[in-house]
Amino acid sequence: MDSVKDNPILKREIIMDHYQNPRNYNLVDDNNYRQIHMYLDSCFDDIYLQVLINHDIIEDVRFDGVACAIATASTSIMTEIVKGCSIRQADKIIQNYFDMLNQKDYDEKLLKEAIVFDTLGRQANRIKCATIGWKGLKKLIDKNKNDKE
Amino acid sequence: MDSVKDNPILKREIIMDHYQNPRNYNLVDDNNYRQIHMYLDSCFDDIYLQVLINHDIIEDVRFDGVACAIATASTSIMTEIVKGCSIRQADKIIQNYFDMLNQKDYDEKLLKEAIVFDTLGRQANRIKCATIGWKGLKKLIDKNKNDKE
Amino acid sequence: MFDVNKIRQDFWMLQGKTNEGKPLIYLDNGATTLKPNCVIEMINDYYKKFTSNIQRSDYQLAYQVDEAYQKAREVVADFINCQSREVVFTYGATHGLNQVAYGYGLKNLSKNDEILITVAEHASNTLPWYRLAQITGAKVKFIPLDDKGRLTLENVKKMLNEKVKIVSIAHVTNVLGYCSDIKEISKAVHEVGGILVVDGAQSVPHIKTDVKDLDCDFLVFSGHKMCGPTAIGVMYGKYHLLEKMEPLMLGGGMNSRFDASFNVLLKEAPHKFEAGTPNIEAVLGLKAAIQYLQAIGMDNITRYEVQLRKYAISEMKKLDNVIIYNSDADVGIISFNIIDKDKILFGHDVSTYLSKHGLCLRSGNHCAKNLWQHLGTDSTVRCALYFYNTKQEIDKLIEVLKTTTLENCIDAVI
Amino acid sequence: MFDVNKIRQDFWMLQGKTNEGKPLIYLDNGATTLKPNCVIEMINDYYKKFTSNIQRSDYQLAYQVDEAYQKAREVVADFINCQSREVVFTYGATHGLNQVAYGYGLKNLSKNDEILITVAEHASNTLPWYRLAQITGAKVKFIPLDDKGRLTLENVKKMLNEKVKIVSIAHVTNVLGYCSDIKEISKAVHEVGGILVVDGAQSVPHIKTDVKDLDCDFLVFSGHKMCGPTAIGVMYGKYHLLEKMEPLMLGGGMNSRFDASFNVLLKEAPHKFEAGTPNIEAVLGLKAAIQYLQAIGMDNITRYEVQLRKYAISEMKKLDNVIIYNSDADVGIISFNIIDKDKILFGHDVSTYLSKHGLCLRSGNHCAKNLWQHLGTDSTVRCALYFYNTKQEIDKLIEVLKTTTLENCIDAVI
Ligand SMILES: Cc1ncc(COP(=O)(O)O)c(C=O)c1O
Ligand SMILES: Cc1ncc(COP(=O)(O)O)c(C=O)c1O
Repeated sequence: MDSVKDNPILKREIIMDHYQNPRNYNLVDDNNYRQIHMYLDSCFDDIYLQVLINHDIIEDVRFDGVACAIATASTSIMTEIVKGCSIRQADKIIQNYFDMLNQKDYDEKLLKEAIVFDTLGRQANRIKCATIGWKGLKKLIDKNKNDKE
Repeated sequence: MDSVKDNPILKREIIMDHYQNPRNYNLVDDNNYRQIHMYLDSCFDDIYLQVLINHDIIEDVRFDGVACAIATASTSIMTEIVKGCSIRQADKIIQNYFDMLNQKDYDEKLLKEAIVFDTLGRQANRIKCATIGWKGLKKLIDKNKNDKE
Repeated sequence: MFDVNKIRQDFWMLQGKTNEGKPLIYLDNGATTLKPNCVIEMINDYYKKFTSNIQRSDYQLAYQVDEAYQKAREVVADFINCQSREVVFTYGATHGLNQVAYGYGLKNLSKNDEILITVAEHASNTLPWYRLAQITGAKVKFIPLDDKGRLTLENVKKMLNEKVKIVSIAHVTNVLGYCSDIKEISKAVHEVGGILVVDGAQSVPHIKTDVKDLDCDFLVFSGHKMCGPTAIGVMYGKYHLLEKMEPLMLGGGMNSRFDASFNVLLKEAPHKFEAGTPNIEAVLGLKAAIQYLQAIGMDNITRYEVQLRKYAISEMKKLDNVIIYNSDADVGIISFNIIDKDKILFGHDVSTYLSKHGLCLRSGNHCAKNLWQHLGTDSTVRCALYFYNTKQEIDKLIEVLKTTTLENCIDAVI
Repeated sequence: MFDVNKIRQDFWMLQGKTNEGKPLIYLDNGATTLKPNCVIEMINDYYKKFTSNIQRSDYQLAYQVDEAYQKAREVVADFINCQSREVVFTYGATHGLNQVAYGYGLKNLSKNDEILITVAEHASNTLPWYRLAQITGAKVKFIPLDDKGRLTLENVKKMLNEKVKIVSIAHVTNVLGYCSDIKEISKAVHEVGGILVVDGAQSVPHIKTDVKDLDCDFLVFSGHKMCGPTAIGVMYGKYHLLEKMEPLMLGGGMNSRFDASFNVLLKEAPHKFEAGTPNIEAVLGLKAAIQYLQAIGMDNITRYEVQLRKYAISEMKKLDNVIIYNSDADVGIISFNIIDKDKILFGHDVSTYLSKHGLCLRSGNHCAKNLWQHLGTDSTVRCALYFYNTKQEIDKLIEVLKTTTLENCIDAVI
């Protein structure tokens, strides 16, 4: 992904693609999915997130809602990255993503396409948009853990 | 009263005398008197004023309450001045007193001992104290007029 | 004469490079306005030269502040043409509306009574009525807007009946900027025996307001939207109504006496509504703000804003990536969206891009969340003008709007 | 090191001749305090460099203010040792107490429940409870004070029983300056299942306050009494209590969404309590004030004040025309009267005379109107110290008190 990191045009294309054709979009009507509603009063972003976890594996993630380009693209990218991951792995990826936005050290390889947001941390007022879906996933995973304990 | 006007020691003595021995002090229990309660939240002055009006003549004025030296003395002096006056005359005296405090032209002769407050208008924060009794009388007189109409 | 360049010199914020290192083009005047130096100076004076609490004139300093505080009430009264005892200082329009709903509404409404508002009202002119209805059993009903989103006298009349106890509407709405005919509405409301509450948050700063002429029963507004400090507002009320109203808050400064047997004597209105240490600094600041606006002249302000808005609209109409939702509105608010690739760009993305060029515009639902079904969009970008804005600023806005594409919005962030 | 002369340089008001053309000797710190330059500067910065409304980070300016606003909450939380989400910004202690009475009290109290206060409470910690009792049918009862006017744990315990739902008391009372043992009282109140509301208006500015350690359920205080701007205060509440509480005011900024079918989703605490545009300027100013106090050190402040008070008391005791009502109180408040010719001089007359010498002292009942039967006087003159006062100022006070006679009081006016 190094080529992406230094290529703003490619970054923009990836974000636009995910915004215009969000992956794993639309919710399913299935009680096995856990669902959460995430919204930002400060940006009007408003999404619903669903996750299907089986034997600690994230089998499916879906989302829906009204959101800005950054929120939509970052959530769409997230769904692609974590689908199929174990919960532990997902936790690690999420942590890395937050580290990147907070301008700390992070492991690029884990983040795949999410690397397009590597400089977004400098635009502090948009961090909330870039994390809304990711925070939702984190909450769903944590709930899953708690329910099992 | 010219001698008073230019004699601060005499002024002070008059005020002290009225403060320490207020005239027409204590209320009477008589339904022919009209009564009003006057108080200043900003100074804690709190007085009751009574007036007996007969055929447009102020036959009696009385007061009672807790008040500062300026409020007590100015009210006491007022009771002495207006007792026996006609309502029209009292109105004129009251107006003159207010004019004096507001540093406008006024007729000294009408004010008798009240002339001791001739410079109090310069101490603006105490005008309220020096007028509390006078305003009460004005209200009682006005009420009397209205009731008769 | 109205000279915008001279006026701009009165504003510190307009001197430097205050947004993203760019000269500030502040077009968010519906949210709050910039403050002229005289207001800032007044605040400084209070803190540097005569800090003290009010209501007790024991020493000279306190007396000075007390006098200035009372004087401010007279200045407000003169500004909206009422008696000074009809001016209640609040912490803002929101506080004022809650005070009316609590103090007047709880006492006077009961089951089956009706409260009329519109879907264009701000949250602060909606939620207090929802709650009042819930508590009293009264009903909140919405006066329908016309297809442009305007409130017409006809529609008000259609909804009026003797069950209507309160009608509460904005003089100028904060999303669409339409000005309602308060004077006629007030007549109609009074005919059925109701009272009219006017939310003046977006009107008082922009147009001359005469409560006697409008004959409204209550008017609320906020200082910070008219060059004054934050957390100061005014609730005007006809005195006979204020007399019968219950204060929302109780405490020091608003009572004359009380004892341990639960006897309580409140002060008279307006004082009974001002519990606790008030926003002294901001009351003085509001006075300075009003005097500043009066010196420019409210009519001049309105005229200039209307002109500037016309110019902005005509320029924006030349762009084919802009949808305007309120082309023909009355005062300086322009609600719009940008289209790129046949899709409305999300307001927040647009605002970020504009900000990069020094332009401050707010996007979203602007606290009027009931309006959106009506407009057919979830949110808008709002350009809210004030008298210190210029044609040059509009030109800059137009120039940047031309280049507002999804690509550029994304580039602004990454 | 605590160096009062250095500290005094931080205050503009202490530089000039601010009262009656005399150097200001400000001893009315119970009413409001002077503001250090850093607080005034912060306010200036907001108005000159980053004016904008909060809650919408659409452009950089607004984001900056939003961040500063949030940061202020953290600074307050650190100051009183709680979580930042437990910090509700109010317009002052009065607003906070009304919010608790309305938001917690209405929901949780009913007929025959009891609310305990004392006769030493400020109007703002009395009247909201009177009203709550009136509405709910609960009873307000007074915990007796000891013969010095102090609240003792024993007396609290005597009054406690399972009907007691709320105990609301000042940490430090504003007339007598006694400090109550909140920590022990809180234990006792919790044992019977009640909650403890602490009025910190006179304590938080003067002594280190740790809500975790005190274990009170609510704490309110005002910024303007601790070097901050007017119309900003804090209501701390344990989060689980805040969660269940109803806001006193509704409007913009405190809801997440609502619709025309009366569905309303409020934001979570603390935001649901902050309706309307808040006092942004003052929130930032409060932050600066707290940081200023922290830099000096709350413990240093208390120590210095206690010392200065001791000195003042010992000097005042040497005068035989002075009656002191609270010689052994804990913090910087001294309530006294002057005797001349065997009669107590009326406080207002005394204050006017003192003012002529630059001394600012308040007289009256200090909004604690229930206390007077207890003290056997109608009012007192109150000397309320703060950390910027000096021995020299006390010496001047003593010198002037010596000459405070009825004659001189009258001469001061005519
Ligand atoms: C003990 C006490 N409680 C409450 C208050 C009310 O504070 P504010 O007027 O700032 O709301 C005061 C202020 O005088 C006070 O001394
Ligand atoms: C129409 C309208 N009403 C009420 C308000 C609330 O004003 P404040 O937040 O100053 O209380 C606003 C401010 O946004 C408004 O635009």
